[in-house]
Amino acid sequence: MIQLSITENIHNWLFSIMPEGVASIVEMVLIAVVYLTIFAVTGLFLVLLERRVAAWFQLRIGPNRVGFQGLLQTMADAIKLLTKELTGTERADKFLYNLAPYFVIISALMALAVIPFTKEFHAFDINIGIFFLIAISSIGVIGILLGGWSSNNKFALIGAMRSGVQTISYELSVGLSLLTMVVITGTLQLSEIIEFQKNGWLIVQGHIPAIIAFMVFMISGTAETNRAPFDMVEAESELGAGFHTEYSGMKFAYFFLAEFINMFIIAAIATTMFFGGWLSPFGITESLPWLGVFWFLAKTMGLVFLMMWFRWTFPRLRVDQLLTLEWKYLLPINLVNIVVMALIVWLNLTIRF
Amino acid sequence: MTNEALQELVGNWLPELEFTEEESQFLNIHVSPQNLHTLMSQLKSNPETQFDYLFCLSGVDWGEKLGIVYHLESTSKRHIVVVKVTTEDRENPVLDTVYDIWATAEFHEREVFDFFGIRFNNHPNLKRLFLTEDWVGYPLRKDYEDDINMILH
Amino acid sequence: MSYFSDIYNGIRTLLTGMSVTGKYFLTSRKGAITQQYPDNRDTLKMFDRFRGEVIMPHNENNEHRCTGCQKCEIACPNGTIEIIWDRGIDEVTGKKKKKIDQFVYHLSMCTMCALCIDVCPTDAIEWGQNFENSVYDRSALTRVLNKPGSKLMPGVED
Amino acid sequence: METEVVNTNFKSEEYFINMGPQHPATHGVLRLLLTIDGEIIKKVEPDLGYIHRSIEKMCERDSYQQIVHLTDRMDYLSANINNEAVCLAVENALQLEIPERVKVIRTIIGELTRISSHCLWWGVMGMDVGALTTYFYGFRDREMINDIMEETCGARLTMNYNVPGGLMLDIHPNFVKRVKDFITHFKTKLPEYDRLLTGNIIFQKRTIGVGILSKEDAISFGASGPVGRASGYSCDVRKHHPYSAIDKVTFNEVLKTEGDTYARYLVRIQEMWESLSIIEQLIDNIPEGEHRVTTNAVIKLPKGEFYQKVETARGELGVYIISTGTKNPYRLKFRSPGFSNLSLLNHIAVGGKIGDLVATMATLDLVIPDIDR
Repeated sequence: MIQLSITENIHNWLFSIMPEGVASIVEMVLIAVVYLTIFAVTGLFLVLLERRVAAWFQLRIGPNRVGFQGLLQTMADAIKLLTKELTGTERADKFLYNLAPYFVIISALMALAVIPFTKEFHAFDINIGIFFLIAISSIGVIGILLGGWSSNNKFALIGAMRSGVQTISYELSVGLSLLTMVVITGTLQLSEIIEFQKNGWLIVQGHIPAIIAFMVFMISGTAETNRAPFDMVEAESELGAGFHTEYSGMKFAYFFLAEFINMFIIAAIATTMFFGGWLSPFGITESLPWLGVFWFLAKTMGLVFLMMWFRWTFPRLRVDQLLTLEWKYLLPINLVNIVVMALIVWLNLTIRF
Repeated sequence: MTNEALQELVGNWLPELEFTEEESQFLNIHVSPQNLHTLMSQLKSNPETQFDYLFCLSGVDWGEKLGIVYHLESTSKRHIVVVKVTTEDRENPVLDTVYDIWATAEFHEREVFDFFGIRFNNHPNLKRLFLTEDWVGYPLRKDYEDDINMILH
Repeated sequence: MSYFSDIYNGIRTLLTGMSVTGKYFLTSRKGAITQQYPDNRDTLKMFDRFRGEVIMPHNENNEHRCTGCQKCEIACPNGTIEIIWDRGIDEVTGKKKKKIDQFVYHLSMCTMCALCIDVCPTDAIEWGQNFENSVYDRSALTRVLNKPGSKLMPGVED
Repeated sequence: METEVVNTNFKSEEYFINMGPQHPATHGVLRLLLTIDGEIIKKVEPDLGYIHRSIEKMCERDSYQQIVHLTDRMDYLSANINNEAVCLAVENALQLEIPERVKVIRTIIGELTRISSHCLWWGVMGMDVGALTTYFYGFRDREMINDIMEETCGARLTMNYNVPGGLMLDIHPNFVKRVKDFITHFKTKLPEYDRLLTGNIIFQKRTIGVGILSKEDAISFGASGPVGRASGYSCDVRKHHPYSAIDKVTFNEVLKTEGDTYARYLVRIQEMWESLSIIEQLIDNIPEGEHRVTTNAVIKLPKGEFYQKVETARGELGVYIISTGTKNPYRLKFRSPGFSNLSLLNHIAVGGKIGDLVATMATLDLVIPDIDR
């Protein structure tokens, strides 16, 4: 059996031709470049996918002119955004105003680093993976808050405040629903969690509480990413464009891309925690480890599609209903669920193959 | 209630009212500006008339006079009456508001003020509705002239 | 108990909504209601009463039916039509007769109310089906409807 | 001694926000000056006039045929019903005998217009509460009506199909078939509207109990159309002052008593069913005959005052003509439904959140050119 271990080979090769210090710097730069590319490509692809999926839900055709089936449409949009003028309000806090998009995009990039695409393709496998993800994903909201506050626009400010409220609340549910699954695995390290699922995906292992945890995670994950039906922050029929009202050109594009990358990250976490990450269903392609990327992306895209389906079907909640949903429904359910899960694990009622 | 019965009933309240039915499909009541508010509140509150629905309030420039035409309907009795009031003061016309009787009059009276320049006593928020605050003149008056925007043929 | 029935009902109604959009998603290939406009130009056909612009049909002898009675000009609410007319000698009767010099039509002012066509006694003007009216210069929207050198069709009277 | 300067208009927590004139939820160029405390609305003050064209002044110089086409541009979503209002007023003044065929066709087209307007409203209502897909479903069905209109009238939005004395053209030979096709199509799509939006829990939470208007206030504010009927106020002009062929058909006036946003929504949905049934009753029985009575080329109304009410998709439209016997009206006033419906916005939106205001405005179904005229 041939192990296709590309990353291992590159690592060995780099260290064989260079001194150790230089090699590790070069390696870091290489990884950074690779992840930036992934970031851009995923973002652009997801924007296109969203537009096509929306079109299909809405009896339209969607972008299909630029490139084959419109594949280059978002690329063209990005180029257009690059060439556009960067506007801003007069009495905006210039420093924070310019800083905000980078907060959002850097936090999204950092989260991307710990996502295990496959066994070999995993930039940053730390032993507190889940913990790191939860922590990082809430940093992005600082960017939104800064952007909304510093652009000196009341609509943007309302959007930013809503975002703060929303993230503080839903962070709890995201964390708790992931913790429910950690009860089964007993580890926070993402690669170990996936290894653990060789005996059956966690959503099967944990059966009822796992399914509940998955639903809670998808709902609160959608809320985390500020997507409809939880898009209070943008709420175009209420606030115009919400926190990014005053952003234009590439700064707007950063916010826009980050939203889609965050959606990808939420779907990727769900894939890792509930659907066995890169593992193929029933181990059908276990002999071909490099297919892991395919399985991982397929599952992730499936969940991304689910989130798009939500977005193009449901009306938006109101800001107080958003909080009611979290504090009255999701949080109590989650707390009960975590106890149930603990009981199930304690009584060894998990389903394992 | 028929127009005759209405005329008889309303005629008893105030002696100075004039009634016409010619050239109109409804009963017209002409009232002087001083008695306008009294008559209107009577028309609304009297159990016989119950005109609780002011469906049209139009300002009219009658030439030398400026006036307002109120179209009233009763939603329970389904009879209609038209009340007309005029003022001869074209420079500074003032009438009483009926905003406290029918809430819809607030906007309609602002519209009349905007286009005819009739001021209303006790109106809560009497300012230009459609036009800008610094607009000169009252466009729906017959003597209004605007060489740039108006094409007459 | 209403707490749990609320959750159940909520999820049920949400899934019902998703089934509606999901059905359209699956049948999206044949169900698109939008048209890819410039591509379907050849097959795109307007209804025969479509009001695109006012035209004045001419026959093969370069003759139109407009007598220059100016009824359309009076009927038009926007001053879209201007008829510049002249008096000429009728060849048959030898009398002086009104004839049009230029039938000027300002498309930019036209509201497509059809009053001119409705009022025309000789059916000289009618609706054209052209709807692609955009031009680069506003002056191109002012058109002279009678062709150069055209004259009144014989036998058309007010 | 220092004097403290206190701004009496604002409490310290309140601030002021400009919603519009370019805002997605104001559906046009309406400007709302909101006084807000956090997210709670304290005061709504509409600022109008951004597209005021002074149609009433223009009418004073136009002939009666020309006035009809101006009404297209008021409430452009129920253009045909607006046309009908002016035509009816002129015909009543001239005491013209209108053929039955014209009356029936006018009623059918009026109800089609109402459905088309409600379809658009439904799509936009969904969009205002955040469900963007409804917009396209609503427009899909509206498109069929637009095609019917285009085939018969020649235009899709500003038809100018009615003229004093009848109809400009007879109906197109395909008209009856197309209308029947539409009825079959729409009867399968209306339940879908309910499944997608009406039943949705988020939508119900967003609308039930929001923007409550009591019956007394509805009458006092001159609310009409679905806004009034949702408050239990029977205000359908078609019932109380029937015109054209509406007295030949049986239909129910949809009344709700809750008066909230959801009730207004349901009234409109059910009105679409009622309109469908009106069309069904008439479409097979269009009498033969003339489509137009010849009038003088220059219409001169007798001296006097004439008032005509019709029920547009938004409510009661009144046309008040004062004639001095010339070919132009001395004064022509349009009592537009949107104007009165807008005036109660401040009354029902105060105390709600920004999201509530948007949902409430969506069910008031404002068309700004109708308000600005």
